[in-house]
Amino acid sequence: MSAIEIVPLNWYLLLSTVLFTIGVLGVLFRRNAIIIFMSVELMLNAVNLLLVAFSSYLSDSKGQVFVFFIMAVAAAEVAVGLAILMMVYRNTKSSDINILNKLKW
Amino acid sequence: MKALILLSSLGVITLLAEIFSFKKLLYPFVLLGLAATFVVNLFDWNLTQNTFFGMMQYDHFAVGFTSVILIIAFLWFLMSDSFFREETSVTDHFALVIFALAGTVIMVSYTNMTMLFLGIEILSISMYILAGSKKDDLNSNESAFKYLIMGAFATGFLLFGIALIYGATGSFDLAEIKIFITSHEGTVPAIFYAGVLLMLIGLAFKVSAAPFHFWAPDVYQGAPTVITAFMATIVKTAAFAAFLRLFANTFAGVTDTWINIVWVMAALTLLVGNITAVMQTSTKRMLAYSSVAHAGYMLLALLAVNNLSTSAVLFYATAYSIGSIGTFCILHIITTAKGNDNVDSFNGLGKSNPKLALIMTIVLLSLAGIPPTAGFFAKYFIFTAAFQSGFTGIVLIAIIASLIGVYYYFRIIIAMYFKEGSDEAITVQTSHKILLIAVAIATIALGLFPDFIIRMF
Amino acid sequence: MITTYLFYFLSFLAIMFALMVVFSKNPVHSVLYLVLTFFTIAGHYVLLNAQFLAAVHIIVYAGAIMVLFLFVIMLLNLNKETEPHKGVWLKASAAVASGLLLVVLVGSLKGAETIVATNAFNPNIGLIENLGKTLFTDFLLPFEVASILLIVAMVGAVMLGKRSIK
Amino acid sequence: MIKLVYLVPLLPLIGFLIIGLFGKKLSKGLVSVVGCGSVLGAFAVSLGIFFELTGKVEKSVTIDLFSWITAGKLSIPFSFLVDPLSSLFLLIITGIGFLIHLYSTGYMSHDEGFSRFFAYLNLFIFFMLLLVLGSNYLIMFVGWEGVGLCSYLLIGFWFKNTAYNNAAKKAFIMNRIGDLGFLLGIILIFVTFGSTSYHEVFLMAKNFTSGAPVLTAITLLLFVGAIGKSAQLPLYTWLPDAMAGPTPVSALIHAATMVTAGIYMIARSNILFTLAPLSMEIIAMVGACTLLFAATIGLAQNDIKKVLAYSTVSQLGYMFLALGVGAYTGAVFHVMTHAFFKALLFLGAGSVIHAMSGEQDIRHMGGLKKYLPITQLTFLLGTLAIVGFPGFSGFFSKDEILAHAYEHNKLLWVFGVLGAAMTTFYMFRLYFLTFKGDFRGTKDQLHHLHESPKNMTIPLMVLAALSVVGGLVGIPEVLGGTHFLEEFLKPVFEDSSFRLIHHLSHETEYILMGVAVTVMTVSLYYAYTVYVKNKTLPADESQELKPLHKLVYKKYLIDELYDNAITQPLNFISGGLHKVIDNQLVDGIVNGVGTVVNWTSSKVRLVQTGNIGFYIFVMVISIVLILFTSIM
Amino acid sequence: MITILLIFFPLIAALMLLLVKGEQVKKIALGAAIIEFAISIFALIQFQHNADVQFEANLPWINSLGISFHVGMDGISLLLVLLTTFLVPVIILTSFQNNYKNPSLFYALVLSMQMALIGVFVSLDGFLFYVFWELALIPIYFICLLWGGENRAQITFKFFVYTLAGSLLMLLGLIYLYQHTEGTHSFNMAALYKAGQGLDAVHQGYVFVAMFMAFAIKMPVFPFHTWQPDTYTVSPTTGTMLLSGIMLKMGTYGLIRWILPVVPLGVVTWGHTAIVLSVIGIVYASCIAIAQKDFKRLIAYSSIAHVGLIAAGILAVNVQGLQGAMVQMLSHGVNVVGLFFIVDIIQQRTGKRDLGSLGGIRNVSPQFAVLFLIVLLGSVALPLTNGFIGEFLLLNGLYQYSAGLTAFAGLSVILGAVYMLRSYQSIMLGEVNNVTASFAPLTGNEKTVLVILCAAIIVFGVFPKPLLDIAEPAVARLIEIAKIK
Repeated sequence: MSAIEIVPLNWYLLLSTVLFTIGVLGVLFRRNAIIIFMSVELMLNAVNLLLVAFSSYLSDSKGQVFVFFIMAVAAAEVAVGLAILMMVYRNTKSSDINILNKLKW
Repeated sequence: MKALILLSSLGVITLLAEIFSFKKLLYPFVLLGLAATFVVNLFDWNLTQNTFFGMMQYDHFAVGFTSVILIIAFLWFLMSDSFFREETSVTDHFALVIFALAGTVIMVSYTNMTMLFLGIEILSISMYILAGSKKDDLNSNESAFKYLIMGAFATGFLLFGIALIYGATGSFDLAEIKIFITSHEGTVPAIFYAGVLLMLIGLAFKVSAAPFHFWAPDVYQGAPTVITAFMATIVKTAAFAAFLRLFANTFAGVTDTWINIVWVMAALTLLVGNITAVMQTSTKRMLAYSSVAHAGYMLLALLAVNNLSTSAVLFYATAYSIGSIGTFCILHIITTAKGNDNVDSFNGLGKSNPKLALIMTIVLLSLAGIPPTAGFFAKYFIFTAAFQSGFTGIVLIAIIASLIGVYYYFRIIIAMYFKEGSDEAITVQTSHKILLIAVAIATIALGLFPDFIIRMF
Repeated sequence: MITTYLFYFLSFLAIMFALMVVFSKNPVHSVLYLVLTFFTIAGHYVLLNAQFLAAVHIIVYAGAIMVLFLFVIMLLNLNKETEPHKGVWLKASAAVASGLLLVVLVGSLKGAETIVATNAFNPNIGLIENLGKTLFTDFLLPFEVASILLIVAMVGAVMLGKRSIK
Repeated sequence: MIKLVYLVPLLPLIGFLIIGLFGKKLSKGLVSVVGCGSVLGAFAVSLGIFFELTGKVEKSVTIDLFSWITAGKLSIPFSFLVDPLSSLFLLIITGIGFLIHLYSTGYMSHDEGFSRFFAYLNLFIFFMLLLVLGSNYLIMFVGWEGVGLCSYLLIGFWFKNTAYNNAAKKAFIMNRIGDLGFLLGIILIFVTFGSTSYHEVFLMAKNFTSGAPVLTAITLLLFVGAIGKSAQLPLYTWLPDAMAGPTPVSALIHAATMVTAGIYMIARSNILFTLAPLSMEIIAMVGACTLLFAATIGLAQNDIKKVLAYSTVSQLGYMFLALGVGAYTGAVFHVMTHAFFKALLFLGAGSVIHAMSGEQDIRHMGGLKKYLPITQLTFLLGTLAIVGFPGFSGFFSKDEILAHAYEHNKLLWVFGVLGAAMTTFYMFRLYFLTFKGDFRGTKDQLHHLHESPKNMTIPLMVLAALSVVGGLVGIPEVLGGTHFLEEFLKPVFEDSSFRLIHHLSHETEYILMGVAVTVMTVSLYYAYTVYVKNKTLPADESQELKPLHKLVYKKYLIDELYDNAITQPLNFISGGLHKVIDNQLVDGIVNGVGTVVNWTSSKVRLVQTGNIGFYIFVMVISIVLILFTSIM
Repeated sequence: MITILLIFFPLIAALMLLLVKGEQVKKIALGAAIIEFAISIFALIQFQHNADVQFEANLPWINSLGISFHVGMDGISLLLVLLTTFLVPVIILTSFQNNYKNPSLFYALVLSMQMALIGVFVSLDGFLFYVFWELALIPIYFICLLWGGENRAQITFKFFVYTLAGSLLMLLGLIYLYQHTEGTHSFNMAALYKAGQGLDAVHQGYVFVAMFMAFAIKMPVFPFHTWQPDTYTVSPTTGTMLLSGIMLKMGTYGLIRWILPVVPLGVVTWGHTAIVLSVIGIVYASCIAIAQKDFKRLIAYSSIAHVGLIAAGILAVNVQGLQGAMVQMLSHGVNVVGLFFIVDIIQQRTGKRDLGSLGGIRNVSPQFAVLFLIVLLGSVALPLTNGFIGEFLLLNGLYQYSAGLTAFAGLSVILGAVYMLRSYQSIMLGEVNNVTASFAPLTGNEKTVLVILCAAIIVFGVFPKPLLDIAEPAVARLIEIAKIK
């Protein structure tokens, strides 16, 4: 008994779009690099949800497999990202994105 | 495929070098490996059948770009041995660069969104790291940081696009998508177009096309010069190959959705890139902007979706990469010698190091697109391609832009020959000499006999 | 019927928690809300017959990634006080921008109903064997390539993480 | 002999080359020998040609040397035309040329530019001969500009003096104005007739109806050239200034030969002019006005050479009047006689100046009769000749012109007679003030006074003789003579003859002569009373003159007028174009582009704020826009 | 074959020179230039007097784009090649007494410039033409940049970008034509002619504008001339001579070879505008020349005036006009080189160029005065000098197009005399002043050069026929092609 049979695909589309946008909002809204990072994760998850929805609607497993790769990438990105954050923090003692704007013009 | 396998194994071996401690031999070994890869890669020519589970295909396009990338990589290694000497974590650098190369190989040969995605990510992630590889240098940190955040953000859109396209077509495979487009003439669901646009945005970010270019100047300036060179040449080439593979081929059926946007992007990129470069004091940043501008030229070829565009982009990428490697190498030498990368640190180079100045002049002329250098033909092919598809307006813009381009490239030439500077000559190490001579010869040779690259396709 | 309600409920929670992630003052709270968001999304996966994926999702995200986040936040001991904030105007413009984005996205995402499922409905695609089959036949190459990705990440993280010897 | 015509210009050319290249090394004697010898040789050849021609039936011979310019159907040979007209001019040029060369050997003997002077003179002779010998308009033009060049060089011969250089420049440029007209005329001739050689042009011209606009255009353009070269209104002002050159130059170039090139040109193309009555009228009017205008100025001048200069302008006016009324023979006749007596007068003036050691102001002369007897005598003869004293050469030529003028248009005749009266007055004023009365110069000038050496006086005498008897070649049949010149020149002018029906009865002719003679005598007498009886002297610079007198004395301020109306505006315009239009506007636009680029760059780069938040914000906005366009 | 030799010999010589150091560089360069001249003379001897292209060579270059290394000479090309090969040794000789630093590079650049120029004149392939066209820009830019006068940097740069802008437009035009060649596209001249004439009037107009801009800037024609006086003034005299004596002819040659036959209708549509511009330029430049104090600058402007007349004569499209253009190109080359050399001599000795501070040189160096006078007469087009032949034919040709314009253009005959005589007077005549008092007599080299030039001026003024005969058939054929079908 799958939700996709009852709930129209559009709603999932809508839901993931909203989540995605909230992610974007987060990126725009906050200055803390870590929160921004989390918002990006949120965006990725929105995409995941969309993929899963599609895959089960099309009853095609490729979509879900793709989600695995996204997860892998997300994990990798987070690992590297946080490492970089740590490095920056080590030098600036801050995780504020606005601290770093020496490079401009 | 062979190239991919070789490269990944080469990367693993370099990692092992840490353990079995043959770091000393690593540098020549890697050069050897690259050479071997290059040779092996050529064997894939005309083996168009071998698609690996429809994931990647080694067609002429792929082989062509791979070989170009490998050549550039080889030159790049010649340029940046210092990068592998002074640092503590040598093997990591080797590994990252080589894996990045593996990523590029995937990007030029993918036939499936999954591979595209993975390729881009492998490349990007290693770039994030390498950009930040000067751990105590704030600029390096900043560039890595900016690159990372904006890159990740852009990836989100790319993925959203992929997802939508999957939703519409039920597949990640380029061939199938193409078939879907042709079969569903007119009944293609709207989300597919949305997907195409979102992917366009994602890729536009990777090739640093305006208005998604903002990361490029800062990141280029902050990153260590060698890494900047890597980004400006290899990364850009690979990104454009990926771009072309997807849009000039798979999405060629739905040009109406994206052509105008690319038109505007190209125009913006050309103007912003060139105009902003004019007033830069830091040569490195200036080159960063110029590389943005060059992306604009290559977008022209993408715009003209015709038989010429592939070879045009390939030639342009080659000419431009060779030129950039040359310039960055000299910039590297100057920066290490003079301590800063301002334009006036080139003053009097014409007197102190005439040969260096000469080569710099040649490559700058090539970047400015003046015959008989490779850069001229590169621009020529691009313009012809765009012209043939009837994009006269953008070609005119491009011409104006390239005139502005001449403006800032010649600032360096004038500085070298006209301004008075310190007269003591800078000593150039052998590997750099080899590299520079090779670059100069290649630039002139490609300028005089551009035919053999064109005939590849 | 129940599933519909469940869908509404989970969607509501997901959106709410997501918003909380963005708006809560304290980074730690944000992390926790994000974890909750992931749980709701996992719930959606279950609803969509992607049980295995749901499990993996919980393990990877809630189990690994978020812990990493939490760990870092603790390490840098970020909290309400240290938390930097943008000015009102910037926040407003951010809200407006994302609002617009939502509008255009929704606007451009019409026509999903025209999609026709080519192959007959099969509730078992989410099961481990199906996924495994696809992953290790069609997607073998990406699977291998992903390993490169992970090595890169690993090497990179280590390289950046360790203090350079001076 | 005619076959050897190329020798005529060649000899002076060789002379020029020898003197020009080796002048420094040669002795003055050798230089004078080469200089005079070459011209004498040319004269001999011309003489031979003249006699052979008189004997021949075929009156015009063309000698081709080589093909000069060819482009498409334009083909211009470098060839000479020997016919009565040209051979006559050959004689005048080489003959008088030789005499003046001879004279110069004495006159210039103390000048360090001796050899340069003779080089220039020979070059001038060469070009002048080219001018009259050419068988097509372009060769004529070559000579035409060539003599202009030589005139430039010789006027500015004493190149250290800025005033002289300016005079030279003025002469050249004013000639250039005329030359442009001439050149355009030649081009129009080519465009119309497809050729520039006299024979073909005149042959085809016959098919045109009288008064055809194209012919009027051509003739007017040619006439512009003549105005410039022969110093007619309004381009005459260079000639008086040209007196800056050494006196022999004034005699040769600015009296005898070069300035008459205009007359030669019109006489040469008489058929074209005859077919363009309008042009003829204009020429006649211009001539008449010039002769009167210049004469009035001559009345009040005190510089001996200036007086002669204005009289030259005036005499040239007579010639144009003659041409204008169709009396081509008369014009040529007057050219010849004028060449004799005006050369004589100038040389005489030269010998005076020589004796007065450079003094040219007649107010400081007087009573030179007893110091320079020969000069005085010859000068007197010359004066009588120019005023047209019965029996003297000037009488016949002027009378012929007046007669034709009368029959053509009474008004012109009146002009002519008035001019004659004035001529008489100022010439005798000049003569009396110079030779009569008692000496008004300084002491050392006084005891420095001496008669000029032989090589200067001989030419004077020869010329005097010529100016007395020179008229005999053209005694009108009213006076029971056979007009030899008219007969001789008939072949040249016969095509135009249909226009000159000679219907003056003998009575009228006698009356006209009578009038002329009486007028002449009256004004002679007046001059005598004024300057000999009651010894009035021209006012010197200090005292204030009556307005009219002053105006005339100041030459109607024409030079000032030109300066204010042309030179200064030209300079102003050039300066304006340079500073304002070129530097500010045209170049400003070009540089403006660069400035704009820099400015934009300096502004655009500020968009790159370095703030991640801003970057992402812009990205999102652009994404919104892109998706938005796709929805539309 | 001989054409290829002509092109590449200077290049090889230039590369050789780079290896040589020291004083003898000058002599070697001169030797090379003279050999080159000898080669061209040999070509002249071999040349048959007919319209078709000779010494043709057609090597494959970029087949995939229909670009080939196709060179050859007809009368027109041959004359310009001769001009180049004649002037370059002269120019090198003029540069003998001013010792440029780093001579080997200097002369290498000069010779490579020569190579590019010859290439431009003999190309029978549109693309090749363009490449040589651009190639010529680089050496001269560096000559001016490295050895020029004060604030040369931006002036030469302006020159570079300005001309580059023009040539890029030309490239557009060529590409456009290329894409209208039938079959597998090709840049072959004949093909381009066909393509161009196939277009309708409007598009021919576009091509005309694009190409004309390039040539107009190079010549330069008013109002695209503002780079020229500055550049001529600031660059070393050798560079100025190359620019004005030869490089400028690239523009006029381009007009003849790459506009008239390619877009006849374009000429009809736009020719009038172009001619009017040129004629305005003639008078405009002459007027400005009058206002100049700096003699070098004055010559620069006078050269604008002369070129304007050439352009007008060419665009009148008739035999007289074109023949006149051919002769005038050569004469102008000789005269202007002479004039600039005179400037150089004066500057060498007195260190001054402004007319105000000079004067009376004739007193101290009469020979110089005479030679100067002859060159000057050539440039004011006195009959029996080469300048006259060209000017007469050009005016003649222009007259057949429009009498009014000719009369207006003719004003330059007067104005030319005005500024030339004025400058001659204030430099040569009058009393010597402290600047010119110690004016040394001419050296052997200087005398040789000036005598050679003066000889050329007079000889070709008296016997222009040979030149005209060489060009005649080619010109006739060109007009045949350019006639509106």
